[in-house]
Amino acid sequence: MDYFLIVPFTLLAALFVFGGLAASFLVAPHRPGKVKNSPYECGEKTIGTSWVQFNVGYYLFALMFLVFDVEAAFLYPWALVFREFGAVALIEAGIFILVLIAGFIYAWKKGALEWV
Amino acid sequence: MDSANLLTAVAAAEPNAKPREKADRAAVQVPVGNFSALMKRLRNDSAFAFDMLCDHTAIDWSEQGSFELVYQLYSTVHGHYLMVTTSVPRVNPIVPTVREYWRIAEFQEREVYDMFGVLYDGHPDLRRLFLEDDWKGFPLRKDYKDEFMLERPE
Amino acid sequence: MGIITEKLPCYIEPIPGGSLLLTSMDAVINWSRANSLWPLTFGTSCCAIEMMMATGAPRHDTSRFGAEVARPSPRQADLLVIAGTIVRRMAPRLKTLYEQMGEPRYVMATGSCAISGGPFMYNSYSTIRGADEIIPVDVYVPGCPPRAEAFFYGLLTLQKLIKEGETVRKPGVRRKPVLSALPPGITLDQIRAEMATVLKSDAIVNVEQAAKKLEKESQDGQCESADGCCCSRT
Amino acid sequence: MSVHITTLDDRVRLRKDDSSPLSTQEYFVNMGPQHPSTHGVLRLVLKLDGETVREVIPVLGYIHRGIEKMGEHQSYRQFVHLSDRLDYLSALINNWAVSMTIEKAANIELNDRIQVIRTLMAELQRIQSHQLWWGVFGMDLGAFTPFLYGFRDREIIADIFEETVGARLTMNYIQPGGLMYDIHPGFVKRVKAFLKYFKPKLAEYETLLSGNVILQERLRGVGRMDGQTALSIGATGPVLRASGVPLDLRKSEAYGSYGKVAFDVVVGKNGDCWDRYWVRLEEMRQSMKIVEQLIDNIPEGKHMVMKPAVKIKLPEGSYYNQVETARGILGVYIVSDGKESPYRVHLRTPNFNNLWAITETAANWRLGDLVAILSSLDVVVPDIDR
Repeated sequence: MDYFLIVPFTLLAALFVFGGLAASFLVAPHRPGKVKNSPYECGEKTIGTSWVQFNVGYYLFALMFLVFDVEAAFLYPWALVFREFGAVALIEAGIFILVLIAGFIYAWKKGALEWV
Repeated sequence: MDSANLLTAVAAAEPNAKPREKADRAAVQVPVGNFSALMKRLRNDSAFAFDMLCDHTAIDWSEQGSFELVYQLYSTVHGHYLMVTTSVPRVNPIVPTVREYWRIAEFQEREVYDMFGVLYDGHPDLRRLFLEDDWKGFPLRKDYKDEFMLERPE
Repeated sequence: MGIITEKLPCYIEPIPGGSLLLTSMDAVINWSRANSLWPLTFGTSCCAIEMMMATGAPRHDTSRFGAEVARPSPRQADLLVIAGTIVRRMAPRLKTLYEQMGEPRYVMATGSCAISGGPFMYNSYSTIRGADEIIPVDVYVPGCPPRAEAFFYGLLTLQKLIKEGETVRKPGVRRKPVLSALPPGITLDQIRAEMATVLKSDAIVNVEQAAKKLEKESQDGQCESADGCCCSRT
Repeated sequence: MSVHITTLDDRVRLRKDDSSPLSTQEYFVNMGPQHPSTHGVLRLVLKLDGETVREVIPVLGYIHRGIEKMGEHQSYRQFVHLSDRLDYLSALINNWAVSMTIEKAANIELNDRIQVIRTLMAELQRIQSHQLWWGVFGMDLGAFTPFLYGFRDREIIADIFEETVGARLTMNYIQPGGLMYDIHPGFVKRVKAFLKYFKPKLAEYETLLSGNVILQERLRGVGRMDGQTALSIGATGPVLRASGVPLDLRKSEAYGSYGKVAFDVVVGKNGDCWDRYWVRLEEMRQSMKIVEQLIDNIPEGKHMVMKPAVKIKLPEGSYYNQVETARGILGVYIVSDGKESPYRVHLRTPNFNNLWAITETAANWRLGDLVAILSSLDVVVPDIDR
């Protein structure tokens, strides 16, 4: 039953996010125009297209970040309760982190992190 | 060296370079024909070593019907100044560019083209510097008429 | 869609007490808009330095008036401060920037270049004589460059205009004439009359005569310098 | 050789040279007229490859007011106030440049008091200009605190100027034939108080920003420009001295009363952003040294050698004179035909040449480094467009 506190917490978060959006949706005047919708580039018209092939390094870097971000997210709940489970939980998390570090070293050696 | 023997040295280097009077420093006037040769010598000859083009601009002598192009040179080695001028007719003003001697000349020449309409032979990227590309006329000419410009009421 | 601002008023107004609800809603919305004007950093020449000193610098600071967050992009700004000269090549860009700002947007022309072309009014083939030839301007702050205090006075005038001039149905304050910003009890004709006399009497500003007049006043003790010390320019 | 006039559109066009379908393509981005880090309306068309800048094409004219055309319709005395609006961060030195050209042409003799006050004012304006540059340089590299420190100390000099000149930014103080007003009685006291206040503050600047490892990492070796390139694009002032060329008009021409004071020209070694940064900080110290030597013995005398109402007419001829402003050499070129207003006025502005250093040094650096290079050149845009 002590999980009940999550409900007001999510409600408050939702209110905070959607409240702002709703207020501007209700109050702000909405007058789209051709110039207003055109892309802003320091007051100038854009030159050429921006759909170009760019370096793959950006995508790999983002992917690496995603992996380790999710890893950190998994470790939070583990950190709260691993004291009750003793050594087993520790070894468990150790393996989890080691596997990820192996992946990291592989990516590093393959040059995913070399910047252009 | 001071301006006196600088003038004689330049006269020796370039026979038909006459000193330009009414100037506050050593000044030389050169016909357009051998203008580029003189500039090359002034830049590369170690006696002159003018490694800095301080300023390049043009004067519109509308009565005489000619543009006078003024180049202010300075040498950081010897520390002396020289003003080189050449004049071209107002109708079809073409002058050889001095871009390969001083890199800044490319942009100063673009400004003079933009303001006076002087064409530079051999300039890699000659276009207007300040005004829109489709601007009619050259503003700094004495006979430039523009209805947008407001005269000061006497 | 701004349901409250567009759709609702015509339903609420007829019912009794509806207009009271509308005006109180006006007051709340205008109060919130007036006190959080985010200026767009748009400095072209010398006034930009004075604007930087006014908005960001430690001595004069606009965060007291809620206008401290200077946004570089027009999408997040609602006050366009024109600080500097507008030339013919910049005019279309200025118009694009103005149109790319979200409604309700306000324009403050600071400096005599933005008001009337300033020192570049005559004999210049490329200076626009006044930014109001391109975009509608709400508040004019004279000066070359205007001091930071003049900028604050312009800001306060704009805030007063927003709070009293705007209704929900028709945003934008341009309808109310700027004269409402005049100090109470002074009308435009008084100003015109006084200007006419001043221009006629001392057409040529004589430096020595002005200095002597200033000296006479400081002898009578009416010196009102900023930091209190009695400054008499000898 | 032919004369071929191009336009911006075909200058800004991608050459089709993608050798293999896998190679990354380049694209154009406008670092346009309204941009927080261009300090004014300078538009740089950047040819980018991912995040790396391949080429920078500056596009100017967004603040071109035609000052040279206006100069032909104004008398000599009226032209001085236009020189404030060029490089408004060294307004007093610009006034001095125009006034000195006119005085040399009409050979007006000045007494010592005027020369010393002019030198004092010029050096204070140089310190003030470097303070603003230091503040905005920190802000461009992402540190907001230097902006506040720099402007806080800048206001003190603005008070000194306001008390004597009456204006904070556009001074119109140094006129041909002397000064508009004599210095205010409180001037010497305030300047001494400022010197005592600012010396430890400059050391504070060093610890706050120079010692910062991130800043060193972002500046050392970035945007390197050697002496020869700097000379060929005509860069002057701190940008040229940072590349190792010791050209300082205050030393070589010794105009005003620079001949009577001891100061040394600050020269950098390898012309990268760090040297340009370090040279300006050191120049602030030198300027303070000059002010210290001059502030105690300001000679007596009149502040105006010529009645202000006297019409100035220059004899026929062309006059060119250069002065060292905070950003480089400002040359004023006046061609007079004996009338009251000049036949032709041309201003050789320092920022015009310093700007083109960006095209020399910014290739193959990343976008963040481009901002650092541009800000280290300390470019004021109305000075370029005039």
